[in-house]
Amino acid sequence: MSHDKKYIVIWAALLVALFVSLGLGQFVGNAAVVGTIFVIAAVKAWLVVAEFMHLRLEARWLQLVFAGALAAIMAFVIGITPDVAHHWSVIPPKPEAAADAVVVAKKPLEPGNVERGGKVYGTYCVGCHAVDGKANGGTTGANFVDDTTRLAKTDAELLTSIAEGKTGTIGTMPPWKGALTEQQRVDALAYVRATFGAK
Amino acid sequence: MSHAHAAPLPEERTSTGVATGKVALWWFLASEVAIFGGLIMSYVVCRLAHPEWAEEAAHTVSAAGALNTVVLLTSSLFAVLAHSAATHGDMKKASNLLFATVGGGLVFLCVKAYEYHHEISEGFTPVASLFWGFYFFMTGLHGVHVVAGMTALTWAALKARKNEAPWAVEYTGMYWHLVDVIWIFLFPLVYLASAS
Amino acid sequence: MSHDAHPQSFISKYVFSTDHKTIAKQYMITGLFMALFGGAAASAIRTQLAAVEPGGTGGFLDPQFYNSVVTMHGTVMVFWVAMPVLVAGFGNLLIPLMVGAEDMAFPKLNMASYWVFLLSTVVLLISPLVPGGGAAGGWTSYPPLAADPALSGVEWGITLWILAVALELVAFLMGGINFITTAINMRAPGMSMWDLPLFVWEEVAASIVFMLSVGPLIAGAVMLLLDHVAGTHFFDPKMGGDPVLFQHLFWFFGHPEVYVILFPAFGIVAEIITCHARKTLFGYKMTVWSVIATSLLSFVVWAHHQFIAGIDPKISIPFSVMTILISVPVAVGMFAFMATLYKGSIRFTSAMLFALGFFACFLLGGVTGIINGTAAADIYIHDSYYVVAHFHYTLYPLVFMAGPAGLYHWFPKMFGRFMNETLGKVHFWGSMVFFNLIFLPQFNLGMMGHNRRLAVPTNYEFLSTPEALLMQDISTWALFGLLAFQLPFVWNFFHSMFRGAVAPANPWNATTLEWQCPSPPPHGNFDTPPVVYRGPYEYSPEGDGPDFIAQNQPPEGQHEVPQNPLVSPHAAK
Amino acid sequence: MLHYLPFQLSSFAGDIDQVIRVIYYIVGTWFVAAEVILFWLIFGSRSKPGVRAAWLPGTGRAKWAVLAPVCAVLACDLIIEKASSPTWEYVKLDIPHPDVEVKIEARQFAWIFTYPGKDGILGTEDDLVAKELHVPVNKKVVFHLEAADVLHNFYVKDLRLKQDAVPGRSIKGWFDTNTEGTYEIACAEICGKGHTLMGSKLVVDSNEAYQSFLAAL
Repeated sequence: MSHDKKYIVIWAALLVALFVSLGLGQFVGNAAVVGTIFVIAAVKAWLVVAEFMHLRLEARWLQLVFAGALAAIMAFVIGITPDVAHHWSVIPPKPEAAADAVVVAKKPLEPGNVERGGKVYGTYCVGCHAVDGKANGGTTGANFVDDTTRLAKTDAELLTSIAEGKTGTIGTMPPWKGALTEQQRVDALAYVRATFGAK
Repeated sequence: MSHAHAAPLPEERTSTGVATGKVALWWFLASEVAIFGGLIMSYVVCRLAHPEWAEEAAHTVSAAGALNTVVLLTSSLFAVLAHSAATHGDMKKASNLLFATVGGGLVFLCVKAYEYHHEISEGFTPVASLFWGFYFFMTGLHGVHVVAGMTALTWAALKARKNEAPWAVEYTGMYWHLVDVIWIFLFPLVYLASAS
Repeated sequence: MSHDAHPQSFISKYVFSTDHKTIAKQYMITGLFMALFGGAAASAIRTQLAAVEPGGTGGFLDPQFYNSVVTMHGTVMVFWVAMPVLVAGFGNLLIPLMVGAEDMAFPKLNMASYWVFLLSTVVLLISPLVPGGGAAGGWTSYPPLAADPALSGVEWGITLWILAVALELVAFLMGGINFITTAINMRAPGMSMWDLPLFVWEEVAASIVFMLSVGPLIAGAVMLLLDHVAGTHFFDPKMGGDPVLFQHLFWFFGHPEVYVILFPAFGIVAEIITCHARKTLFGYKMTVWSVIATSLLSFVVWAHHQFIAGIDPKISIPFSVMTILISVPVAVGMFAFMATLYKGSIRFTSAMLFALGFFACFLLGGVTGIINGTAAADIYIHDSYYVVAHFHYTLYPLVFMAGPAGLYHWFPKMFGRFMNETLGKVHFWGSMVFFNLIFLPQFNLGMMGHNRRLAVPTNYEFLSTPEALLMQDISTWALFGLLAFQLPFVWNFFHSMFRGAVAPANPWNATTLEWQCPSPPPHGNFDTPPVVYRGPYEYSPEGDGPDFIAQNQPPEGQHEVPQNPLVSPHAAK
Repeated sequence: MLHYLPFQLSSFAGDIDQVIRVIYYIVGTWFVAAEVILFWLIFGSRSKPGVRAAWLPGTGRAKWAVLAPVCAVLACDLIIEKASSPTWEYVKLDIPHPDVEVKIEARQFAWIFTYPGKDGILGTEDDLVAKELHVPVNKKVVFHLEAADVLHNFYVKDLRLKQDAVPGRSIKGWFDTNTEGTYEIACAEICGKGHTLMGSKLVVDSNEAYQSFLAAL
């Protein structure tokens, strides 16, 4: 039963390696420690694959099969690390609420100003709702002119669908609270009511 | 034909001297390495991009992870002892050792279930953040493979008890070792690299 | 070996058969059936592009539906036509026959792979019928568009699409294990790895490349599915996820995938030109090494699909160099095939015509790829019609020229009957003319800056010029010509199955083992297990002996060598 | 095919066209040569009665009949790589000092351009927002390309500029212009329902027209 004794010895070695890396686990701060932990993990993995799975005794080309899979994954990680790991040119996701709070704190909310609203509409809303407010015949957005139910809704209701966005029958209205301040949204609504809807 | 112990092969025909079943199994293990490798490397790369995950990772129960490593290593030992028992023809002992391996898998799943319960009760669900998404997906997929390994081992143990398909002892054991190797890499990545 | 099969009911003989030849036919017929869907999607796209008028009017497809038709066209053609016909169809049919085995290493696993594939086909065909329409993010379905239903307006369509692709990948993993183990371990006695026909080498290389590269995509597809269904944030930029990570996961598989399609087509063409030019393959070992080199290189080039996709421009340089280098081993293969024709004695059967047509068109496909691989030129060329023309000049010859070439060549072996030669030539010349007419104008459209996947390109003035509209119209009329010339093939294929001229066992006087057994081969393939004495391409050897020597023909003055102990004992019963 | 290349508006448009032209001629000669040889082989080696094919296994030194042209392919590849990498660095890597800085934001089915306003710093309160991209002629413009929801692609054919906008990333790039006029901006990455409607205008003004445009914002 000499084989069995060898396996038990290997098993014990694996446990020792585990406790060593557990011990190292306390000061994960510096990279050297993390490096040694992964080297220990690699050694443990090799022990299991070579001894328990008898890869060491297999034909050479079978070892190549296993090595081939590892090589493919190494090629993958080397290829993506510079891009995804260092997150070239990433912008840290800034919390959206902050944008609103800054503006409101300064200026109290004025009633909707049609002239300023026209500029906001002309920049952000015209892409889908079009200059004439008909949204290319209602295909890319709500058609304010022909579909009178749209502007029949209350201001509060329309302001929430501008801020939070809405998924309707035609498609999805993106939420604008990140890009537009509350004042701009009120102005835009005032412009839309003034130019397209009956007051 | 292949090793000294020459257990009867599932396929009588082999041109390379290696049992066809074993060739197929090594290819299957290679594709498993590719799947788990892709997933673990995506996690590693995202981890390099988000150093702040160390705080989130601190909420994982390292002790449970270590215990699970011990459990899996021990059940791997049982699997390899079962294989060496089968090669010496003692199928009864091999079958018992295989059942012990399945027992190890059960213990692993129970510890895992406790861990999941503990984490989810604290509000760390897969949708909580990207780290938890990776954590639950990796350990969950590994858990699925543990269950698959346990069913295969149980089938092999029953066959071994009836002295049939002795090759199954070795092949299910090898699949179990791969599941153990994947856990050997998962443990430091998720549990250890966390104590900030 | 070929014991008279125990009486099988229709079901177990044709539907739940574990015979690799029947599974091959099932794969091929499912693939050709799905080609109808791919063709229909193509004609919808082309008709829309020809119907649009300047000013953005005239289009009859709603933009969202157009995007989903483009997505289905790409997905169906790559995963449900190219893979089943080239990899699984010919692979299942020929690998056991060419290595002299009675069946695949694991017949039940082989049958299971077809049934998982059929399930994936059904799931895919359902996906456009659900509310919200089919997936509409291109065949690559990048997140966040594919991950967030609110952004794409497609809920169930994308879920079913991802499931269908995942099932299809699992089916080909099962098939791949069978191909590799059969080719490596079930070879006839006396057949060393260097006696394998090139087709078997290419199929094994395709299966290995597929198996090792699909791992990350399976993980990526499940992550995308979880993002889409369960609300996790793997690729959600607002929660720190990274959409570019999915692009890497996809294209790490995406580029090796096109070599998985290229290898079987190269294998088919190699078998056909050697047989019909009566000449041995020029530089067999060199060509095998070029296949291995292409396989290795195919793992390190994937980011040339993402030069301007927002990745770090510094890593585009190594990928651009590797992409240009991969043209070298592929060039070795192509030049070796052309050198094989030199001083040959070419018989212009339909199969040979298609193989030569494949060369002529694939040359242009390969040559126009260099510009995409060069990072600087790709800035302008990326996602333009130039790229569309390039990959159609590579994929169309692989699937619709090497595929039919293989069908005309091995049809007598599959069904024991010839396909009609004159219809074959009509099909060849018609497809050849109209295929070129479709895609040559698209090179010019690409240079003009026409970008892909636009439902109504005439919304832009620079795409409403008379030249652009003329080229779109030529492309569309040529497509209808091409579809018309596929009819003779479809009729010829099904008609000849039952009424084609009866074919002998070795109609083309070929040397490889699959022609040394009756056609169609019985259940166990070979009456007596073949023993192999020489390499696969012994055509017109020196001296004035017979025109070819089969692989299993014993050398003169020596009768059959007694069984090699390695041969399966149960055969000796 | 090359005469379809559009007008060269930016300085690097000429360089990119030059790279395309170099590749076109090298690759074109290979293609024509290969086709001619292919058709010569087909026609020359057709089966003639009583003539038997030759036995050319292509082993030993005969391999060089294939390996020699392959080495020539490798040489051409290296020439192409040599010709194209400086252009890649010029366009993508060395971002010049900006005369004008602008933030380009792509969102589902519209382009939004933000100018730094009087304080000259982007992201401050006095930024000016426009629906069309106005730039002064002969000036270097550095843009920060962002996407609000899905992948988009900022594409101006006359500039030969095509750059994906990735949500979560702010990608820095540059271009300059040499002629006044209005040019079309298109989206070149599938971004959903309105992908085909996402056009906008790049207006190249003289300096005065540019200043008056900013003032009117």
